[in-house]
Amino acid sequence: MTAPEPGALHHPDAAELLDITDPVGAVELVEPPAGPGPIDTVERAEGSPDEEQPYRELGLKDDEYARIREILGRRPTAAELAMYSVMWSEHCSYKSSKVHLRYFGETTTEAMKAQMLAGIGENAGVVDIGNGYAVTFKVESHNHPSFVEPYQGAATGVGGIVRDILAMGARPVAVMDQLRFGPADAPDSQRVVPGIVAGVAGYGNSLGLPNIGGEVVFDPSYAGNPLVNAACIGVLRSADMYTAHASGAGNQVVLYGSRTGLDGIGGVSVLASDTFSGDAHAGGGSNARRKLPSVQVGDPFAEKVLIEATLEVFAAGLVVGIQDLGGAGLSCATSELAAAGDGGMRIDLDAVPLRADIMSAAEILSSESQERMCAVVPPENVEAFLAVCRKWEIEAAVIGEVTEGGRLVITHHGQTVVDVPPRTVAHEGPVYERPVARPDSQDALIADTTAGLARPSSPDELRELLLTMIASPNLCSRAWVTDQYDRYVRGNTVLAQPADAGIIRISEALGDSPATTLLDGPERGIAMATDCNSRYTMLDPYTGAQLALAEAYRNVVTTGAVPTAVTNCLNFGNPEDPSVMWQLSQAIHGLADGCAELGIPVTGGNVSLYNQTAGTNILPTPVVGVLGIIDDVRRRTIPGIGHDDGETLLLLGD
Amino acid sequence: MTRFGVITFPGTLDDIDAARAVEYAGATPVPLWHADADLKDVDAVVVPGGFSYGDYLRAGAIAAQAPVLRSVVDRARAGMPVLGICNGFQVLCEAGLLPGALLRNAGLRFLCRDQWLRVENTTSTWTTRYEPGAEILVPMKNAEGRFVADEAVLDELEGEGRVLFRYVGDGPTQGNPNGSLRDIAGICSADGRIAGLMPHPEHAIDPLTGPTDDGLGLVYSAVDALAQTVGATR
Amino acid sequence: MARVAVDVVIKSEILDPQGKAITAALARTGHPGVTSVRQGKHFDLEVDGTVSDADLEEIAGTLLANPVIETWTVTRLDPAPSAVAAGSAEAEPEAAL
Amino acid sequence: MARVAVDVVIKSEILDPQGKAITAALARTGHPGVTSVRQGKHFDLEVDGTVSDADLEEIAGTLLANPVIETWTVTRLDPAPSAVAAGSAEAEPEAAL
Ligand SMILES: Nc1ncnc2c1ncn2[C@@H]1O[C@H](COP(=O)(O)OP(=O)(O)O)[C@@H](O)[C@H]1O
Repeated sequence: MTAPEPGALHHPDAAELLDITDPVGAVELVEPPAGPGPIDTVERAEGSPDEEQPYRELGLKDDEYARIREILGRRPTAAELAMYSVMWSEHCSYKSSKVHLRYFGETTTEAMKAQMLAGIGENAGVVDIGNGYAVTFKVESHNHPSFVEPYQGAATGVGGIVRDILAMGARPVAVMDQLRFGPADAPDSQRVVPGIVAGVAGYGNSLGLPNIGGEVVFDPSYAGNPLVNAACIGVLRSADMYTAHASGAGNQVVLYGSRTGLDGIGGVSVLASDTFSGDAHAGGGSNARRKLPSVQVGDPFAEKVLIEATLEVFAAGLVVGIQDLGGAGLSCATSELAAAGDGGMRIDLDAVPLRADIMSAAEILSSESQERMCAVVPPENVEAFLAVCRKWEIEAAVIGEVTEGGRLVITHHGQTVVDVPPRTVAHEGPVYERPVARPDSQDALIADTTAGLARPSSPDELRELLLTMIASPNLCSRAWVTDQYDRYVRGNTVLAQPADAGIIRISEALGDSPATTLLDGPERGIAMATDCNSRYTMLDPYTGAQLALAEAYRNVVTTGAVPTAVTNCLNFGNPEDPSVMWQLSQAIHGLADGCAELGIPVTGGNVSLYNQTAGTNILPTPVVGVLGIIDDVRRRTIPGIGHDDGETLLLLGD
Repeated sequence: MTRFGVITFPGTLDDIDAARAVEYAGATPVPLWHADADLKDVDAVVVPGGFSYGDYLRAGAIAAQAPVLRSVVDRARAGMPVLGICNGFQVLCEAGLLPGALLRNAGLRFLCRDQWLRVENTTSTWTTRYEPGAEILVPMKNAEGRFVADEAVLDELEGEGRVLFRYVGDGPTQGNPNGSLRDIAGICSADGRIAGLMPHPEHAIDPLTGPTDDGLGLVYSAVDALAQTVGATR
Repeated sequence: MARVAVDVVIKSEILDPQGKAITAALARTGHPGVTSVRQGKHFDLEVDGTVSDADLEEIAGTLLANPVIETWTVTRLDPAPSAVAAGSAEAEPEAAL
Repeated sequence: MARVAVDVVIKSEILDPQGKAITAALARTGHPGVTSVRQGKHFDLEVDGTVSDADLEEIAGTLLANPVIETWTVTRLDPAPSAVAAGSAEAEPEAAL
């Protein structure tokens, strides 16, 4: 790359300029000195069609890069390249799974949709639960970051899913976590397990979200690639549902929450780094910059105030829509908001409050700094919106507005660095029809049954076996984990560990006065359970996914709740391996067919691929979450036996 | 009706629980905002749990500097009852209203569990509803709940009957959960009006959502005490 | 702008479970020569000319440290940083902070 | 026995939420002259003669600090402590720790 942007640290004093400690409260930003090179503007891109661009390093294939040039009618600018590459990544575009995920839609009947207010495609599915209430819920993965930095990876995973739920206009009321680790006695587990559990705890507890359930499973296939799935449930009045969209020309775009820093932009640094290797002037600063860790540090306190402020602006009717910033940061938020709206959008990056002195447009757009949200606010409400932010001591800045016409136009230092049709970024990414093949080894795997295992033949051996089993990591008490999670906070947890499903009372969770619920009328609640046995799924992905669904369904039923909707988090290995694609497509079909059979819809989900270590894929792990409704939480079934004398134990089913 | 102020700092979590406990006990909760020095004519104040200002630096340290707390300190010194729960206890210690400090749990982890406590003093403003020696079961959940003070202070607290609650029961799931000196879970001021404890009585007001309703006794006790003094002054 | 370091440690008579855990971990991982570790906090402050030494003492003693349990030292780092050995493969020099 | 201080700070490009909160609190309580605070960890080690500087680097880089997000400095404090100003009404001298 030959056209560094001014933010790109080729300035002789780069090391000094890297002084990016965090001057909170220092609102005005120092204009970075213009470096020797020009900004890679749209105009410049038009004039330099042959400039080489590091698209392969950014994960784009040759034909994808060609497609971007075709869409734009020119080469993309560095900032556009950053946007497309991240939005067209597997994680954001679902390019490998999309063709299979369609099956969920195809199998969802009108009857199943009856209670669905929002489904697949929104930030999170929303289900009407009666009495004027609705519930939104979703599971998301944060697997790879949690291996690199277990505490922060897990913490920011919780933070991300909570913002997803918040963006729907819902108050987050509970979290759950589904964890998969390598063998409990593997050396690296001592780093990974405590760090991840403490991270889930540290973030969720600080937000005041009770943890009402989850899973902990150990298996060698997760060594080197632990799974950290986090779920969040939110409650809203059905009339108050919001979807994230930017409509109405003239409406203002407000970025609020934490400042934007150099977090999680490791990949994008290739846009700047090539020119500087060996640059004697750049010194340590340049080195530090080029080695940016792709780690983000969570600030749960910032998220807690962000939640309260966001609910306050929703309640006051000040916004058109709000989008959370997660992976892909502003690239994602701006393109998705604009794509979902009725016009275009203009964004001025100079207005974005930064945490680093110098950031290129590509870096600002790609930053994954946590605890940020983007709101679309009618001009007459901007002052009131900013006042709410001030009350909660949250920084906020108007960074652009909704425009007529269909373009997303982004300027930096007064020059246009992005000018794209937003849908092409957000929704028109590549779709792959990857090869799918049942592996030849599958038959041998299935043939290798438990028949050959030794059976206990005496009472002593039976006793020994039982003791071994209940002491094994996969069956022993989960208290070491669950004791680190606050299950009481906010006082609406009706069931949590050791119950098979968690239950939350919802009237008070939404802040309705306790006085109204002191009356002895029925109090509505929601139940949720998540499950997955990945060893079953390995043997038969279709049936395995159905078993996960059935288990979560039963776990909801046994609390006394009526299962109502389904979400999932599909954790699989390398999609370039046809047998992994077979597992994925089988699991999706199994889950969808199972849901059709049970008559409850899949309202959303998440796909995490490339979960592999040194060529070994993880066991296929389609975590399934079932949400249920209970009319009166006082009538929930408490787990265990022996609460009352004379109880009768019955076995149902076969 | 007796008015209990319930403070919300940025990062406070258990304020609605505290308010609910106040309502359950038949009194009126009054929200107080950290940045507002006005105590709105309340008769008592509850400083609830959570992670005020993220508990960054030290638990409770930043909240102890808030305008509302300056007012609480003044009124408390003049005799207003104050209860600090968990983070609220940490705040009261940081603000100098109660002696000692709360440090990282000896086990170095956040710990959430149902905890047995013995009520050691049933004459304070907040504990008259309990029988002497009563044992109560309430949730406990914190990462920095290890009570420490120097020996002289501990002796003074014991000597003056200012240890309100002590962790009891046998391990590993009961007993002292965090290494608190002398198993102390909660203490009070010399006049018994200012109290603080790490476990959460406000989460034990209804067996539907907590292990028991043992926690309501604290609010009822204060309501009783205030009924006398408020009745006398109004 | 001047740089100031404030180091806060828990008083020696108070149990420091983190320090103990680290000492034990070091012994296990082949460093028995480390006979004691105490963990405290380190603050890097940037202050302008209006902040006197007396201000710094007050800031340290009322906010950064809790005198009931902690002691502290305040060190002005400019002009000459006092560290005699600094290192980390990836670290920029401390002065770049 | 020698005394060693290890100071661990979060890399400058990574968010330090604690430092952020403290800076804001100082501004609110009348200390706007403190323009930035970064919070890290401070370790006081006691080591015997078997512990070399290379050992200390390893200890700092593998156990005391997390190289993914933190940098550190190792300072041998003996014979002369490097603090230029130390103080606290109640504090015993740092060397007593
Ligand atoms: N990671 C976790 N987070 C929160 N709760 C968990 C987690 N793992 C297990 N639990 C809870 O602990 C209890 C026991 O879990 P588990 O042994 O997996 O139950 P079961 O075998 O009955 O499905 C359940 O209530 C479950 O929700």
